[in-house]
Amino acid sequence: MTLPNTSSENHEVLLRMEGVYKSFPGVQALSDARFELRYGEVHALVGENGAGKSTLMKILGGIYHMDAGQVYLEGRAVEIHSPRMAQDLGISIIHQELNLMPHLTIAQNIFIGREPRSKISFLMDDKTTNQQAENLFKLLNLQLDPTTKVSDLTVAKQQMVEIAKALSYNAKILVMDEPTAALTDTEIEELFSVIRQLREKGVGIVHISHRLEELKQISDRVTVMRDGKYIDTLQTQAAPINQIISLMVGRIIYESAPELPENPSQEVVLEVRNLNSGKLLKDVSFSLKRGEILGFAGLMGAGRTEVARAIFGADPYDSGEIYVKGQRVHIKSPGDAVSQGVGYLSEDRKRYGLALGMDVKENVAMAAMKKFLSWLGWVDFKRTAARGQEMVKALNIKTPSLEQKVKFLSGGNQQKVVVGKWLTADTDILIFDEPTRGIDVGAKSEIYKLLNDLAHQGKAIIMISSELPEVLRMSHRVVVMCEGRVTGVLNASEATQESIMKFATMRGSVVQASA
Amino acid sequence: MKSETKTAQTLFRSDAMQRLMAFSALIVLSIGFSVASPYFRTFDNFVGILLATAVNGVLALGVTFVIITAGIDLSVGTVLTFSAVLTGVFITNWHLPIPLGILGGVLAGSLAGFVNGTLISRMKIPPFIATLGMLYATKGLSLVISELKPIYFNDTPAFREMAMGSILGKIIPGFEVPNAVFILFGAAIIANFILTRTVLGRYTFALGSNEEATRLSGVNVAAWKTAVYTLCGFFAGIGGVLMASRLNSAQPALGAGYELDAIAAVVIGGTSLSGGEGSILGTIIGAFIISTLTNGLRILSVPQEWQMVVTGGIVILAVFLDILRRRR
Amino acid sequence: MKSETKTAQTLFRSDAMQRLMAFSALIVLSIGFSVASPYFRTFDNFVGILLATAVNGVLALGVTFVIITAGIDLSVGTVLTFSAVLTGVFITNWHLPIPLGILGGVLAGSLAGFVNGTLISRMKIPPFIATLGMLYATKGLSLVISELKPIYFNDTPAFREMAMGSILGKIIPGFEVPNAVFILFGAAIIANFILTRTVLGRYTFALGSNEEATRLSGVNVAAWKTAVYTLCGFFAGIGGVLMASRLNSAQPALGAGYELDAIAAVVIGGTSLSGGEGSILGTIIGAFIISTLTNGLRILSVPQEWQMVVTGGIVILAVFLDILRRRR
Amino acid sequence: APAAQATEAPAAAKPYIPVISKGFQHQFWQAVKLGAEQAAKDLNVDITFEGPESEAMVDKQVEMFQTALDKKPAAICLAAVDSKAFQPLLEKAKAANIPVIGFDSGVDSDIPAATASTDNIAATNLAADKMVELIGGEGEVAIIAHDQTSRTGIDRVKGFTDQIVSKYPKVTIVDTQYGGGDQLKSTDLAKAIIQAHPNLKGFFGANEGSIIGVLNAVKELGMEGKIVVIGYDSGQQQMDAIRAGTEAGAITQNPVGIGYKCVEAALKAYKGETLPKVIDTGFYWYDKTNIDDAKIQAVLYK
Ligand SMILES: Nc1ncnc2c1ncn2[C@@H]1O[C@H](COP(=O)(O)OP(=O)(O)OP(=O)(O)O)[C@@H](O)[C@H]1O
Ligand SMILES: Nc1ncnc2c1ncn2[C@@H]1O[C@H](COP(=O)(O)OP(=O)(O)OP(=O)(O)O)[C@@H](O)[C@H]1O
Ligand SMILES: [Mg+2]
Ligand SMILES: [Mg+2]
Repeated sequence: MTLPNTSSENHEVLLRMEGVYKSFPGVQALSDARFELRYGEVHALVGENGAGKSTLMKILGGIYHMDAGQVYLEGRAVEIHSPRMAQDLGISIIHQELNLMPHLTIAQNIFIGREPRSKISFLMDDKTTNQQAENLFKLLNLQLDPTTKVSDLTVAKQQMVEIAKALSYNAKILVMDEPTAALTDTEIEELFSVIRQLREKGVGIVHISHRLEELKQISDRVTVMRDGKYIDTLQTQAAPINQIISLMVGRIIYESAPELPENPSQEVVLEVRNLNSGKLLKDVSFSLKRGEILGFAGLMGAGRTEVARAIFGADPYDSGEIYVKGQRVHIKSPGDAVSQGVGYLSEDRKRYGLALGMDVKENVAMAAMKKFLSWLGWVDFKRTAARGQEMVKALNIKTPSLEQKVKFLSGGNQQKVVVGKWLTADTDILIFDEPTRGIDVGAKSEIYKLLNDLAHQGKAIIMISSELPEVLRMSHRVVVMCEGRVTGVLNASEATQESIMKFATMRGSVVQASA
Repeated sequence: MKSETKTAQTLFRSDAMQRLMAFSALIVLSIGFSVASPYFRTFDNFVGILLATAVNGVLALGVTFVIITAGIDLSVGTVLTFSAVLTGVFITNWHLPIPLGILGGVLAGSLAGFVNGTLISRMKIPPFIATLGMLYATKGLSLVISELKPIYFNDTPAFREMAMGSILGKIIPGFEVPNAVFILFGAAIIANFILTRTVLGRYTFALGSNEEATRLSGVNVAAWKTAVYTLCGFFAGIGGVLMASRLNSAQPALGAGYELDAIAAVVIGGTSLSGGEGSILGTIIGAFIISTLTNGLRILSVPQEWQMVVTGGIVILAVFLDILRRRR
Repeated sequence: MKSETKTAQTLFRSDAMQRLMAFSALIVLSIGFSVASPYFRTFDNFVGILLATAVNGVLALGVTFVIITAGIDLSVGTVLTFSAVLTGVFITNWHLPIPLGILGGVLAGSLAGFVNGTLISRMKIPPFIATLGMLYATKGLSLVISELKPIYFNDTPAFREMAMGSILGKIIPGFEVPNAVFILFGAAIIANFILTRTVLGRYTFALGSNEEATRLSGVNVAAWKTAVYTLCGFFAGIGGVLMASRLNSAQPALGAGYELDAIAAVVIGGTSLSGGEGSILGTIIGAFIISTLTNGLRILSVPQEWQMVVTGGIVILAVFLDILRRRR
Repeated sequence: APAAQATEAPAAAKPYIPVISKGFQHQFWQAVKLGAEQAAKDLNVDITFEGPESEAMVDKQVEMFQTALDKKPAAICLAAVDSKAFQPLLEKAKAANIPVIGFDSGVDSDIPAATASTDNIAATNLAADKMVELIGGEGEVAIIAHDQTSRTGIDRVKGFTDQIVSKYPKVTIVDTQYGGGDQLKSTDLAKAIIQAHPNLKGFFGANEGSIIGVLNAVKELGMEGKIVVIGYDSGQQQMDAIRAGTEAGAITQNPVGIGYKCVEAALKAYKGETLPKVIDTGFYWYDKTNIDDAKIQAVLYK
């Protein structure tokens, strides 16, 4: 593989996709999509949920076959029939969904399909495999043990493994489909420095993301898609974010959330005292008031998800007390939690949020089946469908019908279905774990508005988020965690990026800030 | 109006197509055999096929639920025997009234199912092992309880009438279709209702689709899973009573290997072993494919060893055609 | 140095603990029976148990691979018979040299496995159905080929010696452990080597862990999956030859139900039916648990019907203990 | 090392004789067991009785025999599913000085000291004669048997078929199928055969499960009296059918006698007495007319 040894100023075209069409049953995912990538360029691909970004890249990766269209690689027309072929052509993709083998180790995952062999060709050489993985991590500045099983990693670390794997191919083209969705700012910064290195080497990089503020940091050009169509390609530095957004959604939206109203209520609806769980949680205490949005900030692995799962009864905890509306409660299962009025929207929608093989309305009804029963336990289809329709409208879920299986929805729309499920359960306390992960700007602002409305209606909301601007904008108060401890609780007025980061990195000591 | 369209859609989504496919396989088989043998296409033989489907069909109904949850039940065959033996004990040995005896037998089956469900959902034993254990246990218990002897229903001719009499024949003389056939269809309708219209059915699919997500939706997964296995045992119980009525006796040594036929019916009917999808109509058609095939080959006097070879081939073919269709 | 620790870790991670658990179950069983009966603890009986494990153990080896890929093979029992019958045809009817006959039988098993694999990986037939079809087909073919009669190896006493002779007995007089036992251990060592050290083994785990991700990594999933089923057929073939040698005859009607025993051995040994994990050592211990249990209950002259009940209970218990341990 | 004397078995004062049959779940084998237990009581020996679940399971039976040998018994009674497959084990028994007595269909080897068995070929020859007589010397008949490969399955089908083929050219056997002794499967099987052969005049069921299937089929199709049904062995249902006239008659062996005689012979062999090679336990034709004779009643089981 020889790449022109030039910097990002090289204008030679590495990849061109033209007139790409692709349909799925009931959906025209792509119609006349176009894309161009140059050597040594970071090219952002943006669009609303379901715009067809992932589909276009899966065609490039040999996973889907296009109905019509043409792909040119370094000027040559190519047909890509299989993932293997794409690899051989120097195309490496980090998919939106994690694609790892949880039972295998990190090193085994990275080198799957091209294991270093020993002298006898059918024998594997695990030593070399691990060694090479370690070298790779050193290069990428990652703290990973190659022999750890992937199932023992958090989502964020799994994402890092995916990235490491993709980089290990030494590809000409690296496609990253929302690689940053599961990462915190520090990790994103590390990833970007790796990307910059690759750009220097002339690799063409496709970067799909809904975090538009990233575009300016990393990308050279940006292509906007809408409804499966190519809209425009802009020089990132020259294009204001608002222009990109309006191209994406085809209308003007208010990117910033409406002003957060002051929370008048002082009624504590949820109180957690001295929650301990193994090494993961240490003495976690906080309270949540009616009508309040309580942000949870922290670095990856700070234990925020653990807190949520413990409160929700999804995982057992060792000690601690939980009070709902002043009453001590013993929540032993998610069922108990729901009946106590606690809902939890998990951070990994595919694994924990959705019955992928079931349809939109069924998923929406899942957490509140009792509401959809007629006599003797029969399901009332009319009401189920009506509620599904309501949610599709309210959350603007892009789906051909209520009967579409959710596995066929785009990632962002799947997330909205999960939100719909918990709105339907209508619990007084809602824990949103990374609610806007993988969601486009339009939908994001809809969700912000929704959170506001819910708070306004008197619901109490915990919002776990790794996006600091979001936490700052959306929270009445912010709980900051580090290494399983609450290191600080900040009022909206005191919360800044700097103050949060200070507490988020306060390792090994407990300092209680003003509440 | 809108919801009607939706119901129609629900019925005729891809699943429906798939059943259609299995259905065409059934039709093709039937036509083939009808052309090949005049004896195949008689009314009596048709009734014979219906009757031969009854026991396996009822078993397969319950298995459908279990398989949709991505589970498996290997014990249905021996649980069937267990129910039959207990029905015999209740009616013949204890002289209980027939309805009570039947109820007792069906409850025994449900109880076995409940134990399966508890082992699986609360003690987290993999379904394959829990029900394999139950297979051995009920096989042994049937022999123990019956003292290794068949139990006859000679004192209670009404019991035999239950499955083998023909209410239809009394209404329309000449159409002597045994009640067992209607019991099968009745059970299928109930099963279909439970699967498509009740919460249990909804959770059956949800469990098979994503058990963890179902749990995190606040659903009491253990309880519902137990319910599914109990239901499977319930249908096995009905199968046992049917079998006892048909044979006018409870045969304690019967039932080994029945589970494979039941599972085959379910899978041929388009229910996926990886869970999350399936239908009762498909299962019934699957059961008919198996019994039509068996009957047709017998009618043609194909040597039994070749019957096996052909059955194997056709089972694979039926599923392959279905897969081809789905891939399109 | 670092990588050595890692190998050690790989060996003694949770899997190893689990085998230990199954192993303790085996020890407890053995001690229990030894105390209960003086006949159990004799050398002859010990050898009897080893011998009784040989066929099921070899079958279970192949099934381990299949189950790690999250597949299933129901046909191993009848494929075993098929191989045995073909070995009989080659050696007794065609008078081929014994090694050639054995090779032929093993190849026949592998071929059946290859067909399974092709149906599953290329035609996308669910493993349960493909191998169920193969179960019927090989059952029938064995009968057809043998013309419904056992084929005896009376002209070739050396064939019988293969499994039932004792090379060890010749070296250490008094230790008449039949070769079949060493064939089992040899096969297990090879299987373990393939599973842990070769690319095939790696892909076996990868397929069971996440097939789609494996495919997206550019692995030729269809080819490797076919290889796994072929390997399973290969071991079934060895099992068939062993069985034929042991019985000095190829019994065409044998083999039904063996698949359940083999699968049970694998699962008791800690291999998960949902794929991605498992070990050969576990499987071997699982197979020994089953045969020790059967032998012990027989030695104690427990009535057969109660043997079944106890077996069912112990199978469940063994797995439950394992689960308890893992939950901690 | 083999024991010179089998008596060194610990703790057992009474001689121990394991009886290994071809099955245990069916009534026939239960009747054999009854006879064996009777003998055990009369002769003051200990017995155990076991058998595989189906007559195809040679290997399971081999395993049982092996275990029995390990218990160092006084003698072993064996109804081998496949006697040739037992040759090596029989040699082992001989080497260990443990006498083996065959029963039921016998053991095809010269090691067993004696065999208490029914001549299945002769018995089914008789069934064929009766069948031809009852259908009036010509027409179609069919057979349902339990399995293709077991000794009794083979012999009974062979005895019946050979007799018809060689002696009665006007009678044809239109179909022979196997239902594994499973009453339900045999019922559906018999129905299909009757459907396919409307001129069928006679039906032979080669064991209890098979004949119950035939009887069910005839009943379900309303053909009682139109088809001559001949069975094998006894059992409540079959006896009822014979009394009711839906079954013309059946061959019965003497299962209780088989069980008794083989244990008796085993004890004699253990004590070193010489025995006749063959102990014919006999078979009987019974029908409505003689079913209640004391002699017949003595060999029937319910
Ligand atoms: N396998 C499939 N079957 C059916 N429809 C599909 C499939 N994959 C994608 N789609 C549909 O195609 C359209 C484009 O989806 P795609 O995943 O490419 O969107 P996206 O731009 O990546 O969205 P997101 O930002 O939410 O990930 C969506 O409407 C989606 O529902
Ligand atoms: N399934 C698991 N197995 C092992 N360790 C885990 C698991 N889940 C979480 N952890 C560990 O628990 C700690 C807390 O993780 P948690 O997911 O609660 O963090 P978080 O603050 O929500 O971060 P994230 O941004 O990754 O969601 C981390 O050290 C993580 O590695
Ligand atoms: Mg996408
Ligand atoms: Mg988290």
